[in-house]
Amino acid sequence: MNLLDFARGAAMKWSLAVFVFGIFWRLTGILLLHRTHDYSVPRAHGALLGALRTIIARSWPRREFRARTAYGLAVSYAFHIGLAIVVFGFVPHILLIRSLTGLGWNGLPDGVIYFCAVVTLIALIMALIRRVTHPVLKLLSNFDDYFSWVVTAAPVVTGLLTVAHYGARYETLLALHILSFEVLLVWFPFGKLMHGLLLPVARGQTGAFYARRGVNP
Amino acid sequence: MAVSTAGEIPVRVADAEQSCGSGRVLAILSEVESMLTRLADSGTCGSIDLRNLLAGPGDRETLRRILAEGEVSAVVRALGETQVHETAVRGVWWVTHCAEDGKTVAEFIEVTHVPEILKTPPDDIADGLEVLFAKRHALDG
Amino acid sequence: MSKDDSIEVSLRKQGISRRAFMKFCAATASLLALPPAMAAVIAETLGRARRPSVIYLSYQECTGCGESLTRSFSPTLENLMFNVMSLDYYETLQAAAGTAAEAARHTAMKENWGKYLLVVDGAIPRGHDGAYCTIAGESAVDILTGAAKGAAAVISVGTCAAFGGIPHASPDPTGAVPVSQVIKDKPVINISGCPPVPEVITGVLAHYLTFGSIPELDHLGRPKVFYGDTIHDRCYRRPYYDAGKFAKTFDDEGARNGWCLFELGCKGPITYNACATVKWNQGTSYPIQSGHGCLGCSEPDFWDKGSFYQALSTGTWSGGTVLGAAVVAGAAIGVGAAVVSRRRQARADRKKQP
Amino acid sequence: MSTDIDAVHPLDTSGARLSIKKPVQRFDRQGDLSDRERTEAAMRAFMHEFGAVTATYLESCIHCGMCAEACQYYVQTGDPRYTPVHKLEPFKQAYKREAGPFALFYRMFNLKPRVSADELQNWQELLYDSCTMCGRCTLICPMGIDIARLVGQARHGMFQAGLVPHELWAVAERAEREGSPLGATPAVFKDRIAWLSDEHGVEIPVDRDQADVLVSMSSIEIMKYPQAIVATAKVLNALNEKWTIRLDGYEATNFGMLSGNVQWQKDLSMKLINAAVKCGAKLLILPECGHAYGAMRWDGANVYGKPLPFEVLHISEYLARSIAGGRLRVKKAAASVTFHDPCQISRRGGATQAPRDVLAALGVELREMVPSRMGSWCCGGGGGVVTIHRADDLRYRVFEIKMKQVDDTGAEMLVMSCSNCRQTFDDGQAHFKWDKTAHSLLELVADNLVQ
Repeated sequence: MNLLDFARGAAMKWSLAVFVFGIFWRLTGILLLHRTHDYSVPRAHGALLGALRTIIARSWPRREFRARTAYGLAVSYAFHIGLAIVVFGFVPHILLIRSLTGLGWNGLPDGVIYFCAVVTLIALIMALIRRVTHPVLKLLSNFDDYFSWVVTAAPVVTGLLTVAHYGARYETLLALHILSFEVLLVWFPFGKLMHGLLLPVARGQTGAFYARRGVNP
Repeated sequence: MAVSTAGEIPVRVADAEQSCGSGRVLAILSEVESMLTRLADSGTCGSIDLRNLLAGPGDRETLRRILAEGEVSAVVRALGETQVHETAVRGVWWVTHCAEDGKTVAEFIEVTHVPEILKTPPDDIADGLEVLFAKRHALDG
Repeated sequence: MSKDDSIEVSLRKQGISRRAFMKFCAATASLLALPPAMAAVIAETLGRARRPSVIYLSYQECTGCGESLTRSFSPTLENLMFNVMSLDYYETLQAAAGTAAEAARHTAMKENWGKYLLVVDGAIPRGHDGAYCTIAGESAVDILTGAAKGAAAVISVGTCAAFGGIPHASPDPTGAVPVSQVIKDKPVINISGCPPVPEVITGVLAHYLTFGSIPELDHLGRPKVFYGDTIHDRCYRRPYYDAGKFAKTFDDEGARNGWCLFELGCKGPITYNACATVKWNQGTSYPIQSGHGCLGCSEPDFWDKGSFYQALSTGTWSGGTVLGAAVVAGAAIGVGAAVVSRRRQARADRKKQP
Repeated sequence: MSTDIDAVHPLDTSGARLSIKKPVQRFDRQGDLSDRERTEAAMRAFMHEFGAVTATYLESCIHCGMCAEACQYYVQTGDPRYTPVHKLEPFKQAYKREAGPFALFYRMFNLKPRVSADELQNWQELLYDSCTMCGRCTLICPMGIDIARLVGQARHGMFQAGLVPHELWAVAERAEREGSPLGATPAVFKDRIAWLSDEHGVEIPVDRDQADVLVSMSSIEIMKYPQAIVATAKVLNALNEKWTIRLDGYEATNFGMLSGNVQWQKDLSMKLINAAVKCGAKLLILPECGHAYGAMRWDGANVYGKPLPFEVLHISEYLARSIAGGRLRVKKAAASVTFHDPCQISRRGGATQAPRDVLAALGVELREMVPSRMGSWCCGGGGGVVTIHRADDLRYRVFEIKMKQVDDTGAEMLVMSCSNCRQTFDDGQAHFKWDKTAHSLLELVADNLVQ
């Protein structure tokens, strides 16, 4: 069994297993903690609508915050969108998703993907530079932040090396690419990457909470 | 749709005009151009092996159409035919080695005054002398 | 035809002209991806070389490799190839049989000790002390070991000889192994493929004859000149891959338009072979050109790497139950964690009261 | 020895005047608990807060640092310690170690160490002096984390540990003991009402057995802005409401909540609720006080443990409703006005439009600050911060934002509907010798009633 067989076989199986295992562990562990009932008379009904509104609207900062957050936001958006395009637009990735979920769609031309991957990588590097230089981010950052950065950037780097056939033989690069993504899968539930799943919950509960108060946060 | 004979298999012949390999054709042409410059300047001959270059359907046809047929054509019969054509670009020759069953075994573009295979090798000239001597001897006899 | 004649003399005796020989050399140079100018060097060297003795052994194989070899070039050039060698033992082609055949092998080995080329196709069964394959009462392992002792080089033809191939595939009842696991003290050239491209076999032989050395090999012992690029790198359909145009089924519009077969499981990107450049049947076509994805037959264990029709970027495992179990286990531990936390909170609340 | 002192208090030679650099932030302690007892008490209180909602928030932070950009303390000082979510660090650490899904592993391998008394002490400044719980950070957080609410929860632990800024602790303790944080005891209040009633010739009903409307007041109004009591009476009398003030429940401020004592918060709220229940009030009017709105309008029922049997309105909401219903008529007041949104009423309370409707009825030209309403800047005095003397310098720095905002509108009059904001403005005005005076919306209405 060579590295690629391992990456496509046992490693994929177990990394996916750890991925779903961790997600369910963390989500149930959080969501089953106690809840209190709010007896106050709501100013407005439509908590669910408020939750949905905040889930969507919070993707964009309010006008008064835009100037001060523009740079950080642009960088984060760049790599988030870049990652989304690369992950969901590249045909080999779509095939993987289809093989796992049965859902498939048409991919984008490789030139677009390569461009996006390079932009993503640049944005990730800019985000890292910002994290190690900005006084606030320096203060807040811990192992999770840096390790999550590594496991996010690694598949992008190995993916680019793979399509460029640079540094090693293609099958080795492909194996490393798949393995690096599997490391991401394993880390996902246990670190900050989980924000991908916690985002709607956190935004939603704030949206619902303030919608009762007639506030649109 | 049931396909019962080979003729019903929906096959589409690749269109030379839309060949994906046109980039490769352009690359070959620029290589030929630099070789021809060298031939004109210093008399250095060059040749290009087309085996790995014309991979796409239609590439060969496109290249042939562009270079076009010139003034000279020759056929060498040795272990099958070898066809030698000067293209419309003078000094640029298209050499196709075929086996006895007509299949192509190698194909070159040669940039030269006369392709090597057309020239008679020294050993064969000696053979020629022997043959001529034998023929004249027979007539004399 | 004497074995002591140089190749050129022996060819002239067969009435092959100098031009014809040059043509053969040009074709060989082309095949080896050498610059066209090297044809003259090949002609010069081959002309003076002695015809080498070749001993060809077959074990767990299907003779597909032999069939392939005999279809290299066209019949005339192929003859030429065989004529520059002295094929002293090949069960499939030789007239001799039984003890006469074995005697021929022993004679050839003795006469050319240290100089002959040993060509092997098929895997070697090592299970039960090699009992699964014996010839004249001798096991394949023993014959191979003995023959290899006097060989200048060993060439494994086909994926079975090179990597174990189908005999080695799971569950491998005979303990089949590649030649390289039996012969450790001699250079072994692997010419993989199921079967290998015929011109690649003859090309490697020609290289050995011309240069007297084995060509540069990759980490799997394959000549880089033929196995240096992937099928994908050299595929004429590559532009469609780059443009994101894929056939989704074998008879859709994309398939008819000749789009990339990646989604249909083509293993071209991880398969190193010369199919896309040398092609098959005298350059007529190769699997992808004929509309079928590459199976990756020149790679080790290609038979055990999941479906031929499953895309390369997908997993090769089937573990729905493992994932299901992971969901249940994760949820159970999560519930447990929440229960423990709630209990600890209740305890803290009680302590807080007084 | 002297070198130690120099290290702790180095000379500041870079400022406009030579001085000693601000000493290491001091912290206050209540009681004589050991460090260990303090952390254990804090942990027990923290543990109580770790429900599913809080847990989701604490799990969601991605350390993006955006909340800093919404926080007046960071914006004005550039000190990263004032990053809102950083103020929650011990709280978060306690959560991860004690209640999160991986808590067992955090404890087993000590991945998150126990929160220490030192840490809690160091965080006192961050959780009290430099946070008004104004909720701007809640608005900016891309994960939607309600940071302001979490700060309120973290204060619960700080109180149990006896680590509250002394002045804030003292007013809270006084409120619990005397019923008012600022000495407005029932006796004092009664005297004031009698005097105001005489002075202004308004009838102020006290301790009616039955009333439709119970009016509550803020101690700040009683002691500093007694005109507010008169204004309230004028409005309610003009509306012919059957209303009362009750001496067994009049204090609307809740320093139990601000300081972080859950029991005191409940005690203070229950006084008001019981008084309203006793006189059968259908409506409880909250005075111009921001946190009182949060404490009663939104937390009241939860303290009570069931829905309140009466409606709760902020005075501005009551005015707006009365004007809209045509029951209250006001004269046009010709002036340009800018309105300061009290955070707890507007951004976190939802009563944002009511004061604007009132101002529209008064016919004034409303010149909004930029930003206003939801995105409005805090005055810097909320969350009990205005009581903390050592936080004055910091408070004045953030007040500069507010002054600039007000000046930029060019409005003739500055109006707000929170007496705590108002006293913060008054203090800032005195400190900066500023030319703007804060006015009460209620008093503006009372002064322009059509009789």
